[in-house]
Amino acid sequence: MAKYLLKRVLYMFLTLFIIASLTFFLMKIIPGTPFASANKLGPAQMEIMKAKYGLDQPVPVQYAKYIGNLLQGDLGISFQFNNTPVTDLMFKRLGPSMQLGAQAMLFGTIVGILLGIFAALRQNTWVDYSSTFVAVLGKSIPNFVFAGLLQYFVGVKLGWFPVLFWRGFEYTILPTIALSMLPIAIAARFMRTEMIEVLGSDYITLAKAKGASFFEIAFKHALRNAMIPLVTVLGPLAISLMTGSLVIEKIFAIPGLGEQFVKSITVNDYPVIMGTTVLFAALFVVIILVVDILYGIIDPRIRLSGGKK
Amino acid sequence: MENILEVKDLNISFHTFAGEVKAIRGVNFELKKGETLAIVGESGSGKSVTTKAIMRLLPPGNSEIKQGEILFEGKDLAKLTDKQMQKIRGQDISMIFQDPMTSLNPTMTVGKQIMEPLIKHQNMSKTAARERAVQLLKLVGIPKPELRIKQYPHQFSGGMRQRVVIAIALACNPKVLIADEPTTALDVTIQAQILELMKDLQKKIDTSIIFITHDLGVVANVADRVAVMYGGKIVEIGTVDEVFYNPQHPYTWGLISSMPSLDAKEEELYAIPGTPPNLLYPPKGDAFAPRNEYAMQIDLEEQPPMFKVSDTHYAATWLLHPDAPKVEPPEAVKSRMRKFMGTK
Amino acid sequence: NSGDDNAGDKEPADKDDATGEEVANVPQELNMLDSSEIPTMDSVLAEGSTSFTYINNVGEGLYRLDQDHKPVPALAEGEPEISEDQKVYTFKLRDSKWSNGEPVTAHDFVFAWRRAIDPATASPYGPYMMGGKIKGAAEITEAGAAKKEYNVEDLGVKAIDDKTLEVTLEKPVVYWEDLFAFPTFYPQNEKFVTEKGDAFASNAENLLYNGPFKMEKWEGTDATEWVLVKNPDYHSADDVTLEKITVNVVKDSNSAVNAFEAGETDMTGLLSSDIVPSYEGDERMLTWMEPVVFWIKMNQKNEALANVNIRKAIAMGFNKEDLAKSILNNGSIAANFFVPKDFVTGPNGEDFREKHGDLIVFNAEEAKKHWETGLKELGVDKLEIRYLGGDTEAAKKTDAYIKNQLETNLPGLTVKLESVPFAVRLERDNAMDYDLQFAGWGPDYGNALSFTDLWITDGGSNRMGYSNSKYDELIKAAQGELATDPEKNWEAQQEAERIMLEEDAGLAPVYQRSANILLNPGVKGLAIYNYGPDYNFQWVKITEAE
Amino acid sequence: MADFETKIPKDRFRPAEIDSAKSEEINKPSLTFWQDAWMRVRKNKGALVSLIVMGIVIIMALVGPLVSGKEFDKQYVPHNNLPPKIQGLENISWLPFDGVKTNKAGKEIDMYEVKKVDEYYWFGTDALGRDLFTRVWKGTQISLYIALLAAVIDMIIGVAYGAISGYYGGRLDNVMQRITEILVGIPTMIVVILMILVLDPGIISITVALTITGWVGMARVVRAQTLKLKEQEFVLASKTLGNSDGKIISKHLLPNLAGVIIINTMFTIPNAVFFEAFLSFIGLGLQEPYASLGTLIDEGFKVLRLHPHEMIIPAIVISVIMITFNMLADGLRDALDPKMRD
Amino acid sequence: MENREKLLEIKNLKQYFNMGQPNEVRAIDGITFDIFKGETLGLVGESGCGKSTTGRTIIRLYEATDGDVLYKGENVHGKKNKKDLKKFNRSMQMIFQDPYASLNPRMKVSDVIAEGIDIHGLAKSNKERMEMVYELLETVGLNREHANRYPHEFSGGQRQRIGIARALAVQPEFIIADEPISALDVSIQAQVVNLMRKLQREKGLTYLFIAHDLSMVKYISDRIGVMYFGKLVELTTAEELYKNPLHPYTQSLLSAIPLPDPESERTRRRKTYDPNVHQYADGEEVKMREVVPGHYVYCSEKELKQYQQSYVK
Ligand SMILES: Nc1ncnc2c1ncn2[C@@H]1O[C@H](COP(=O)(O)OP(=O)(O)OP(=O)(O)O)[C@@H](O)[C@H]1O
Ligand SMILES: Nc1ncnc2c1ncn2[C@@H]1O[C@H](COP(=O)(O)OP(=O)(O)OP(=O)(O)O)[C@@H](O)[C@H]1O
Ligand SMILES: [Mg+2]
Ligand SMILES: [Mg+2]
Repeated sequence: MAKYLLKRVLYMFLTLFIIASLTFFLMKIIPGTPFASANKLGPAQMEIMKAKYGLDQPVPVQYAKYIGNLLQGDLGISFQFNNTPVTDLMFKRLGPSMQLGAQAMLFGTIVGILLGIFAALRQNTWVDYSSTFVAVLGKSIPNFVFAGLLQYFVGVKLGWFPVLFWRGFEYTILPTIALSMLPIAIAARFMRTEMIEVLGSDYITLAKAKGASFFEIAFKHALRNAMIPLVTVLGPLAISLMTGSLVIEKIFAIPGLGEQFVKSITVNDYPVIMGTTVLFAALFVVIILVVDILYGIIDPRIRLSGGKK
Repeated sequence: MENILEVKDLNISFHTFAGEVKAIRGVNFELKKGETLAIVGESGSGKSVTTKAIMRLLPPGNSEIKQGEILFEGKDLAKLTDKQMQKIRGQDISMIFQDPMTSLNPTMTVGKQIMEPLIKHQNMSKTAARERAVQLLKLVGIPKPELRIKQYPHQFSGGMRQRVVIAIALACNPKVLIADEPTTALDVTIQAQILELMKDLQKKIDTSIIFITHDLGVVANVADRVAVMYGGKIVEIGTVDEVFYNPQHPYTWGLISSMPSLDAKEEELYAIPGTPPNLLYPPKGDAFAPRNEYAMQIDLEEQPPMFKVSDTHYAATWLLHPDAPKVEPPEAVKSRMRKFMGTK
Repeated sequence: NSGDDNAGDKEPADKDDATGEEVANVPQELNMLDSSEIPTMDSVLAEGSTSFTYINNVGEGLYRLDQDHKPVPALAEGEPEISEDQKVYTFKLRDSKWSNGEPVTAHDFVFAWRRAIDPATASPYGPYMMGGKIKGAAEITEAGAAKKEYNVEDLGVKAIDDKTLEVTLEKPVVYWEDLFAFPTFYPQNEKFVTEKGDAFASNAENLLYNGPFKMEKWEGTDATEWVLVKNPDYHSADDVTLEKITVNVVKDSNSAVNAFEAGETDMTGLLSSDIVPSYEGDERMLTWMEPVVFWIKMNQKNEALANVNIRKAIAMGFNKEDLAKSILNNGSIAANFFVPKDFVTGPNGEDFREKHGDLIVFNAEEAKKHWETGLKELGVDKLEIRYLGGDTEAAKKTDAYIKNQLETNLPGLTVKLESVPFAVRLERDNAMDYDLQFAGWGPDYGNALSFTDLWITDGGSNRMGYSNSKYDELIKAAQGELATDPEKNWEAQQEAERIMLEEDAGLAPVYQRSANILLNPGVKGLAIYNYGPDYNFQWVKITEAE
Repeated sequence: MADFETKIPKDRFRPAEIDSAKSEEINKPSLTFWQDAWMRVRKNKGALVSLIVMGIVIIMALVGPLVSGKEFDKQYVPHNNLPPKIQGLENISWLPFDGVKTNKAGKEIDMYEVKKVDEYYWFGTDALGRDLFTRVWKGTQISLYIALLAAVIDMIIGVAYGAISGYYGGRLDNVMQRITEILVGIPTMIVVILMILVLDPGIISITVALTITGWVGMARVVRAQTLKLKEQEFVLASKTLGNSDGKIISKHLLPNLAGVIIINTMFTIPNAVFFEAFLSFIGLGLQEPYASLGTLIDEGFKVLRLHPHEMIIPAIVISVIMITFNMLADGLRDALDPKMRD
Repeated sequence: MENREKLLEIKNLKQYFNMGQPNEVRAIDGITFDIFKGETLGLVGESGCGKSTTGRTIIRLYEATDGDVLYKGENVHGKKNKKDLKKFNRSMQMIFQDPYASLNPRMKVSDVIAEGIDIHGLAKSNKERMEMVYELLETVGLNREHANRYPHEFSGGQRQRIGIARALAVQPEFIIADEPISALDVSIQAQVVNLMRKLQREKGLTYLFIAHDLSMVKYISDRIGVMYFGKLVELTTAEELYKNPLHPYTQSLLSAIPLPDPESERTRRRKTYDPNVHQYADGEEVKMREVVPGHYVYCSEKELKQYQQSYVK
């Protein structure tokens, strides 16, 4: 187990290193200037600015420096936010994004799982179709539309929840709902498929033969088994929710990473782009590891040392 | 002996994409207290469907009991509500399936799975149920049950899992135990152990067993009575001696003579030609007729009724009709019959 | 040059509106939204209007824009002493204090200005604002770029004593007052800055204030909420009524409107043009003309666009009125000029636009004629031209419209749209890698020169290869010898603009933008600026909304 | 049990003539795998309706832009932002096709009268006065095109990658798995945005971006399936006959992967459509004057309160596409599921 | 018996999976036996003892970890070049256990059967190819009409016969049948077994017949090998094995088979096998030894003596 974990962690670092390197070189191909006032600066001033951020040096030198700094946990300083270290920027913003992502994930998967279960239990009936409909609707209508509608109707018109900002739990409700449309859709779809499969398995028949009731079958026996494949998608999904909430963050004025990240891309704020990429990638590999461990918890057949089945 | 279970004129159909599959076409039998009834027959002949119907485990969407009654202690199971049926399942009637590898929930400890029916049906407390589970595991011969109870199915070998399944089935001392090919997936040595175990347990708790199998050897080993199914019907039913030593139905003949015996010297094995009937288009007459070398014109036109051979022995073949020509069964069968006559 | 007050017509908040009593029982607190974080509060590094706005509200320089947008002496005690050749300015400083109690001295100016020009600081606006204006600035930048020795002490700024500052210019500058009012030229306390080192200006605690407000809460550049409170040590603190300003960042215009509707804020950031029509006629919406002009730059290094007829055809070939009225529909007006309307007024008191109103107007027929002539001159019958546009929704719509117009009105023309992010457009502008480019310009000081000097041959911001010696002469004169002759200077610039547009069609102006915000009618006295900072809150009074 | 009340004629007990060749007869009609699957799909109401609706949407995408008689990029600014109006339906008051718009004060105004328009714009017009009916179907075309193109490339790369990785196994598999891990490790958003920045925005770069990461899911599924399949006895049989790896992959593995591939593709398609819409929102989508459903929704959303039709119509179309693809995928999965065979 | 032609010699064959990893499996661990031309060698043993692995390693589906497989004196596992391989592939074929998994569901029966014909270019024209397919179908008791159907339309027994036809298509001399009847109905098993025996008679085939159903194995085999945990523990003629099982494992195996005879079942006594009975000392050489001519048992020198004594009785 310890050996396995060590190996995994080593792989994680390798992955991160490759990702960091890839992003670095991609950054170098991206067109565009990182300087917001570039149309006002003369060539001499441009030189000075480049020198300050080390952009005047040959790419291999920049790369070596970047990797060197990265190893020390230094991600450089932002262009758009003058003189602010990228690490500061990121870690202050990470909290709301993570919270929002986690809440949406939790809410979304629970609702989605329930939808999926009912669809599976009532396969090819109106229950199934309407669950599919809801799930797909969640996926087909972009979440900014949901967010906008929620904000206007529930926030402004009905006044049930705060319209925007991030100042406490009640402020998180609307954005969470808006963001959870995707996990609802995914969880519901997945759950339906898996449930149908699990419900057809021998041990469910045996459970029925034992006299288990409808709900015991669905929730005690089938749910956990059907969850196993879902767990694999939940990891990456969680990441994409935490990183992909930019639209929601923008609409609800939430000080999160996603919005800042997209901004940094549009203004070529290289250090922030790279820092965020590395952070996301790190989160990702960690979550994948967590998922694998979770896997073992949910599915006792899978032992970490043995990999999957 | 009293009948604990009676199946009367059971007809079951499946509605599939291709059409209506008439899987069970008039099955009658009764199960007496404490006896073991073996059901043998070709794959697809309706053995599992019959027993699933008893348990009401047929897929709800596309199956239909067209006709017939399933009387358990006089109650028609087919007419019970889901709630009432849940009470009977696991409590009065329990079931063991063919594949021990897939019939346990992989994400639940073995102990929990055994305790579940105890808590549900016998209102046991958790600790009492756990104790009983340990006892049960011991009963089915699993060493160190206190430890094993906390483990997951994948930590058990196939034979041990089947023992667990048996333990679950026996948890509430059911009146009827249905075993659907409980040893087919197991090795002969383990099969032998499981068969012994079941016989032992039956003696202890005096349940009636319906035992489904393909294997005539297993039938010979466990059964008191045998029902032979073909094409959704029981074609022959009788005590184990009657069916083995005095079979009447040509299908039973085929079945028996296609098994090489260990001591007999090798000649060409008797093979039943052709393939089983497709129950989407059930034949008008005797379903076995197309494969029956003794088939008569009437076999193609009319289904044979059950002819009585003895009080306990019936067979559905026109050959038993007094007007039918007498035919010689295959040599393998004849030698058995001779032996049978000799012992009598 | 007097600050325009176009906002005045519509502005519900006239400075005299609020009487003392009305104000008395209303909390003097303003809740407002801004559309971006403050990238920096370091006046030396600041380069955007958000930074300038808050730096201006918590700091002060020699001059300061007043309520009428006019630079007036602030830290400078009265008008400076100006040398004969209009190059040396000697300022006397008034008594004032930093928020840590230390006095603001002439050294603080010297320190800040040197810091701003120092290549090691790599300030974007320092060299941009000083180069060619403050003596020695350009040389320091050149040397810095070439990695040669330089000395920031060569910059033409000197503290004669604690209270006297001497500034030497490279050449006379007409708009010097604007210059000294600009936040880049604000003072900084040397001791404080060096002490804080990298931490300087990183949050509210690491800043010193000498303006009407000080920051009570600002956690740093990425903060999305900050609070300004009245600065009791400000020299004119008695004139400041507002006690507290709370700002929240909301980037989505729709969301800002929702927040306003829900009563969560008194003032939104700029509204996106899609929203404006739904508030038409609503008194809560404040609309004003910005001196921001959008135009199509035509790269005259391109063979076809080097042809004046082709350029004229393009400049006249699209219906700007429809664009402004029906598509933008937010108060923006069609631009037939490049020096905006309502921006500067001449010595005679008339607007710059008064003399040659429309220089190049939409005329499909004319355009087609020019087009055909141009094509003949080029010896081709069709042309494909790239069109570098923005990637925002509004830009895309405008670009699509212009493309369609041009292709409809100029047969044989194919416009290939390239929508790219701003950063990419800047780079391609720099490299002159475009044929047509949709771009806009806003001024940094209140003189027409901030537009006219763009197009001198090889000018830093020209970047479209426009060159006309007559134009150059006129502008050079306006910048140089005519600096002291407002009349001639004015005429020279007007003439230059005429030549550039009417004769050369060097540029295809599209529209002049209007700005819209939602403002609680109870908020009076908000000063809106056209360049540098966006707003000044020092005269704001909150009255009971009716 | 048996009673012999009715006498049975003797001749009926003569031996039957049974054609021994018939004993092996199959009395089912001969159905190929696909015919069989199609039968199952046909029985699934949801899938069938989806298939029909999808057909209609595809047909509309193809002929829609032609039947309106208007160009998708033809601008006529005086007619901008008109609500929908359809001949015949205009008089049915509860249908929103009468060209009437409710203004802020709650008053209903016939915009066609106000702007003096005689034409009918079935779905109304946009800010530039372009006909939305044409644009919506043109957008559907482009959305479907993007989806299909992405799906095809996804299928090719994903299938090849997964099949090779799974079939050869061992070290190659290990390396290939690591590569996908890295690809997945970079958040999709980043990859896509970077790709779009490196290339030029537009259909091609969206497609390329989508395919860079989109196929990983497919590769995974195909690999897992290949791992299973390659142990199947028919593959072993082919090996013992001396078949080459290439032949085995193409003749034995791929045909048997077809089901999973199709199902997975069905799910890829709505993902691609959605992703394209998302890109539009963050400003990386299509170039004007082209529109996809994503860009239309995005544009429409901005003016939702003023001109709701500009968003609602494309949103309905995109939802219909997504729902039909998903339902069809469900149906296909059920139909192609080997466990469902009788 | 000794002078019969050896078709196949398996010498100290080993097959380890996941070598060097914690989950290493020694699926076969040094087995040695010969297969004579024209005979049927049965291989029995409990599930997982390595029967399939043996068959698959012989036919090169797995690369042997160690040991040799000599086919007509030529080492099968050394073969490298394509031509030799093809020749080998034609001479040795396999019939599989699962009639459902062994036929590609997406191929027509004719293509399934003709696969070998195509690979080895045995037919000159399409017509000839189809003729060959029809002939093969008839050989296995099916008819021409079946050629155009898909596997899923057939019953298990029919499918298994299609599998046999496929193997026969390349006219092999040696066929490995890996539990060819275990998945079939009792009534169908006889069809297949009879067919296999008929083919053996007609074509002089040699079989390695793997099964766990001992009654059928005895019926079809000339000699039988008993495997236990990757090792061959006993090898002798079918008759001999049933009459005189020597190895305790063989005895336990035989005692566990239920016979279709209620009378004998009532009286049957089962023996259990405990590997500890051997009590091999350290360094004691345990290997296949010939107890009586043609009867080999895996044992130590000491046990050999015991076996020989018990045999004499
Ligand atoms: N869910 C179902 N849907 C459709 N047909 C079914 C279903 N279950 C069983 N059948 C059909 O019912 C018939 C009887 O099946 P059953 O499972 O009882 O056979 P069996 O005798 O148990 O065979 P085996 O020995 O293979 O288990 C078969 O023809 C089968 O195809
Ligand atoms: N590809 C493989 N990788 C790892 N282990 C394997 C592999 N194939 C077989 N084994 C292991 O080798 C051992 C022998 O397997 P094999 O399939 O030869 O047994 P068998 O005697 O044929 O059993 P059965 O009667 O169940 O078919 C088993 O423990 C099995 O788990
Ligand atoms: Mg069954
Ligand atoms: Mg095997």
